[in-house]
Amino acid sequence: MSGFDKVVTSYEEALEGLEDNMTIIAGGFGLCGIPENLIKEIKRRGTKGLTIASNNAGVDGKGLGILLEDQQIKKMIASYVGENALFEAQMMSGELEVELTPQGTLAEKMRAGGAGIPAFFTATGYGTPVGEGKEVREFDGRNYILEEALYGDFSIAKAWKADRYGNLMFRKTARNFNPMAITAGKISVVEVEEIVEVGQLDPDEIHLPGIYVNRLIQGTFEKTIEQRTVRSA
Amino acid sequence: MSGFDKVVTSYEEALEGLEDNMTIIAGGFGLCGIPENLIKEIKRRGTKGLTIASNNAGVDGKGLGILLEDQQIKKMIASYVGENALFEAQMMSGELEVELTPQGTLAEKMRAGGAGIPAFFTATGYGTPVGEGKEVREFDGRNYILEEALYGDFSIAKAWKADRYGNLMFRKTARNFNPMAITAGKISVVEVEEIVEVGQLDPDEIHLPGIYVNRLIQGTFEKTIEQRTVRSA
Amino acid sequence: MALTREQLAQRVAQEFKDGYYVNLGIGIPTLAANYIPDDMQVMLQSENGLLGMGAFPLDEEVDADLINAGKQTVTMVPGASIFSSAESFAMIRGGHVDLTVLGAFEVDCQGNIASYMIPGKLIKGMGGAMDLVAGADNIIVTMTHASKSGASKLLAECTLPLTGKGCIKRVLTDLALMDIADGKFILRERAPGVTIEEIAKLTGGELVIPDNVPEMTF
Amino acid sequence: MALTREQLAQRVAQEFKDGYYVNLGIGIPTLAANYIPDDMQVMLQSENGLLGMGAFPLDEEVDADLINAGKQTVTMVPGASIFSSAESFAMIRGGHVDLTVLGAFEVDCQGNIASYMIPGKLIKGMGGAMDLVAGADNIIVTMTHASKSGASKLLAECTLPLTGKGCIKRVLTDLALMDIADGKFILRERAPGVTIEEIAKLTGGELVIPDNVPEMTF
Repeated sequence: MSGFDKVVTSYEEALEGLEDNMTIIAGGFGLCGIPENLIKEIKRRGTKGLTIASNNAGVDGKGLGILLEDQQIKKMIASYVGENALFEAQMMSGELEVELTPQGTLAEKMRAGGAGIPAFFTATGYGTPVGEGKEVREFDGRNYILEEALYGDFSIAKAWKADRYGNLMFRKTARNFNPMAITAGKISVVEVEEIVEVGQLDPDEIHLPGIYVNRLIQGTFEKTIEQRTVRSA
Repeated sequence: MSGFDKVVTSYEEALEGLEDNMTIIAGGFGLCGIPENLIKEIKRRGTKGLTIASNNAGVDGKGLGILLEDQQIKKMIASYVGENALFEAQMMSGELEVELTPQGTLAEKMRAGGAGIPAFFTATGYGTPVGEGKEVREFDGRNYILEEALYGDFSIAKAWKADRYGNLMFRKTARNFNPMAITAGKISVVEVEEIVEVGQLDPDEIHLPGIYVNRLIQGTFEKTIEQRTVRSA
Repeated sequence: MALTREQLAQRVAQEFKDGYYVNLGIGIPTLAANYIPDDMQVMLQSENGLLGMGAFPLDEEVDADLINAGKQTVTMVPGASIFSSAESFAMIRGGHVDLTVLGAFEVDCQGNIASYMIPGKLIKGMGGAMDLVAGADNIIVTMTHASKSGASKLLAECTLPLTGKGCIKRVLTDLALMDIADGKFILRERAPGVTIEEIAKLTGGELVIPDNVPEMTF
Repeated sequence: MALTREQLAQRVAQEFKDGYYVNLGIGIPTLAANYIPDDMQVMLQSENGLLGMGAFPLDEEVDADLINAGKQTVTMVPGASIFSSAESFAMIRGGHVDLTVLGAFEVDCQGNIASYMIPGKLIKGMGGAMDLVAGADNIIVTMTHASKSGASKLLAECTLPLTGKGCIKRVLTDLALMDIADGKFILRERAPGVTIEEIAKLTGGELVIPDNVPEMTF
């Protein structure tokens, strides 16, 4: 066993230390590339009062949607929360606080949190409700707003393949928010489809180095498709 | 021919439009992964008054060092400029202006320039000569300085392999500043060791998408080693 | 006659140029991909992390790991590339996408756009729309010119919360193609058989009518 | 006896822990890699874009595309990864590296460090040093305790331009290991055979001497 071996063998162990009222940064876009088993483990644990930053909030009964069933989420930071009746009901009733954040700003806020950049300027959201209360500054004749980094007590993410050191490869558009989400969590937990021995991944082809990964677990995935669209031959 | 075919066949064509007093963002670390033939073409053209942002300024007679011989560089933005006697002489005489920039800040300023982030806060350089005259702000009890993005009229870079659309793969530590440098130039010119047909690169393994590349040329490279260090068997 | 959805898509496609990287929003913008001329190549960017989006997959090709920003299963064209959401929006925010096409509820003659939220109704979120309008220099908004009850959606000032401020320069409606400059709508083309008077009546903001306003051709 | 370069490197290596990601500066810090205990794994980060730096290559393995931050040809260990400079410093600045070891000209008891520039002499630049000291929580500075003429390099206040402000908590010199806290140097260990008096005489800033200051063991 090496000090760099990040593999844990149970989902319980993977989320050890997760407590009520913590902040979680989650990877995934819609239901694509979501850490579905880690989300199920959060449901099983019954952790409450969570703040979750994730592009979407799942759908009814899938993804982060299942954490709404027992009111485990206090606040969502997301760019798009449609397709989810329970979410809508909890938001309308005021049970659930929602901080709508433009998709690119959300991705950059996660990256910034992992990269030691406490804040950055962006034109996105200037002059809109997103910019309200935020500092505005002009650069080269254009107005930008100041956005701050996001940090998580935990981050949960899904990758395709990993070595035991936590070096990660993602597959197709299941990459999405996962790399940045991982970097922004104090304890980052990643579930993958396959774990290979160290040395089997080409160093040039690793999408995210294992230094960002604290715990790694191999899982099996449903990979629910939201909009199955096909053409005929 | 496709509108996405970025391949040009001469170095002259690759740098068409480069004029005196422009700003160039260059990839490379030391002499590793530098666009050596594009630098030679700049020398041949005799373009003067250039501002160049690059981690290093080459060495005497190699890399950006050759542009010092005919005083083509007005200003260098770099993190480390040792190992270059001509550079030292021109800097001391005041012929050459030098803006020393921490290596990580330089990389992030290039990324910011390509990513539509006009400025960001970083702790790097706070309380040092680098921070002088820059805005200081406290986040969560720590002081940070505001750094602005870098933009180039041109960027010049070197990659390993490309397809004709300019999708790029880099090799080992020759990657370094190249991906960010490419994104920060209005016209980005990339020289590579090999150009393959479109469809031959795995979309998951492309390090930088061709959207950032304006001109692509295949070259042959000296790849001078600065410190050849070996162990015995 | 007001343009059909298909005609709107066709007119959008006339804005394409060979070698353009294009982001198409959900709905009519997406349809425009069906009208890319044969002698032209356009590469579609999907903001969830794909450049080079292809057609919908055959049934046996469906891959849950390969979707577009509308969460639909898609394919990749040769020369496609995959990247993270941070990289995707670096590309968008940094102005590297040549053309963005998206829908809206309202546009005004200051170039403001409202497209993501109707207060009191369900708030679904802006997704990537705020980044897209802030990042692109070349944007076409596609929308109906007026509501079914005849209320203009091209206004002196947007009434709904904004998606972006001062960033829209071109609007294509079912009645007209308009540029926006200096606080005015400028009528550029009419839908076939639609009169300038009809357009003027249904346009809320100040409208400039050049001497020659041709009908669109398809 | 003042520590030799090799002993300094050995003492640095005692700070390593199994599973540490470490960035070692040029010179003595780099030598520390030779003293990683056999039952321990440490992964070396080279800020030009390599995590998992290995030994120097055999003559036939030399690859111009694989160098370290000192521009020396190197190899990679199994499990290594390659990334861009922006990613490398995201890693450093974001505090993901467990330990940074680097040299300095001066350190003061406020935790300031001066290491990159001697005005009037050649200015070579800070390279990645400013990012490294700003980004790491756990930093060891290695240096000689005093100049050859006996002038202390552990000062009440640095005289040279700073590389970082208030970021150094631990200094290893050829005479002593010291922590820095609350504006004071705290003597933790002595080089074998070096007295507390010698150390105190050569330390410029305020020095706290605990009751027990053991000799270093190797």
